[in-house]
Amino acid sequence: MIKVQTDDFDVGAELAALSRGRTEVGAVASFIGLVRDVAGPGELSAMTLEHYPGMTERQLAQLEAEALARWPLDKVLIIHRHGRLLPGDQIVLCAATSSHREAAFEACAFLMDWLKTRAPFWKLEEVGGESNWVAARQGDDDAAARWKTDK
Amino acid sequence: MIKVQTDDFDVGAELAALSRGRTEVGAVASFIGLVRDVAGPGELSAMTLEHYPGMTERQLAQLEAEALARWPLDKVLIIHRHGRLLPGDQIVLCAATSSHREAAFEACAFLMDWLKTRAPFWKLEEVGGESNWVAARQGDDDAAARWKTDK
Amino acid sequence: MKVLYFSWLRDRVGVAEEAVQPPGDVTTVAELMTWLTQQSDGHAEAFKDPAIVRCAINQDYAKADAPISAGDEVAFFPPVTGG
Amino acid sequence: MKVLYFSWLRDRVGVAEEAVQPPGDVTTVAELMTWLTQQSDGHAEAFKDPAIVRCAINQDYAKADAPISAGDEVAFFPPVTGG
Repeated sequence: MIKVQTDDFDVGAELAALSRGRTEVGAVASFIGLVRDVAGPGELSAMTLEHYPGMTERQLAQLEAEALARWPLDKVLIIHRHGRLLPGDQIVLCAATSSHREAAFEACAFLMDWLKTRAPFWKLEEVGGESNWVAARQGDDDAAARWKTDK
Repeated sequence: MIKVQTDDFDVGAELAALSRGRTEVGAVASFIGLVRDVAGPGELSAMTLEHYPGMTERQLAQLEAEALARWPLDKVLIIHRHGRLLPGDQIVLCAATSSHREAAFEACAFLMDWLKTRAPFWKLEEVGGESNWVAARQGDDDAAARWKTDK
Repeated sequence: MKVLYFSWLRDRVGVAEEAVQPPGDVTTVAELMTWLTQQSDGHAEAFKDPAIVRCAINQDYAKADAPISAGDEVAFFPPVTGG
Repeated sequence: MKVLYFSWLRDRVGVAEEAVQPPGDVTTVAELMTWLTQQSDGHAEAFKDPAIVRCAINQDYAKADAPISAGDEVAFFPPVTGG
């Protein structure tokens, strides 16, 4: 399931919904991304996430389908917020459920790596009264690249 | 933080507490283990988790310390229940927080792999009126072994 | 053809979206970028380093040599930084 | 010396805990297992395949050649199945 929204999300409720009534599922791996107060040039006061409506949902749905095809999963969840967020705010929740914990863990890491390099979001950081677009990290490309050859 | 208890736990509240006020932490990786209704010989009606009081806490605390030493983490959480549980019930919650998502993911997988092979818990499954002790999985030993050489 | 700009490409071009009608010999993403560069100083600034500009055609990623058609939605943006 | 049993080892021995006083030549985990085997049919059944029995001394894992002392808490159990 894919959700792109400005509203915050309830991690406990979202994860519980994912496994409710699915008693053959024993493993729920998840990842929560939070706004950090540490920016390149100093202390971050806020961050605005811009996105490309339509393309975001499309790319995340492809990501979900790819994870479901590669690992023996029961369900996949991706929630990504956009708009203005403050340090400590939740940005993203990824989760994968499976009867195999290795599959759940790997799929969840895969979702985050690919989301970082493929989902059309751009972060604008507010630091000391100035606003700066965040540059992409080479490390994120490297992390995503490992899924091209590895299973 | 280590908790060994019979009571259920609130995943959302536990994970929120882990990162509250820690705005330099951007990554929260977690794993929830649930009771599956699939047992070896048939459909499971309940499961009782026995443990070794004292040793369990001691082993989990060592596991926490090892994870904190190996990865740049902010915090580690392990909650493990014991007693009689029903299909769909939560058994275990592992979580690791960090400013690096790779560290959070790896540490969380490490915690689960080692917990499976080192924490003194034993599962007694109730299937069709009979009770059977669950045999250890070779796969769990293999999963834990990878942390002996890899970083 | 509808062209969209995001992040600092939008800041430089000055608009989030525009309808363009490039000449018939503009048939690929790379050719469209070159043509757009000539439309204003803002466009020139946005596309001055084409290697760091990403493109999507109809909401799927597209490379520089991908063909474009009159009815397409073509988007330009920097490498993404979500998650 | 306090000896604890868990899971099916406890079921077979018949008690969860017992105080034992093995003779002075019983100085290692392996020797204690051999000595315990002789204490009852239940003990013999519990330890009939020593290779699948795990041991902890004072709540830390111990191998078969680990030394034991009179004041120790020694626990025997099958491979763990938590998580």
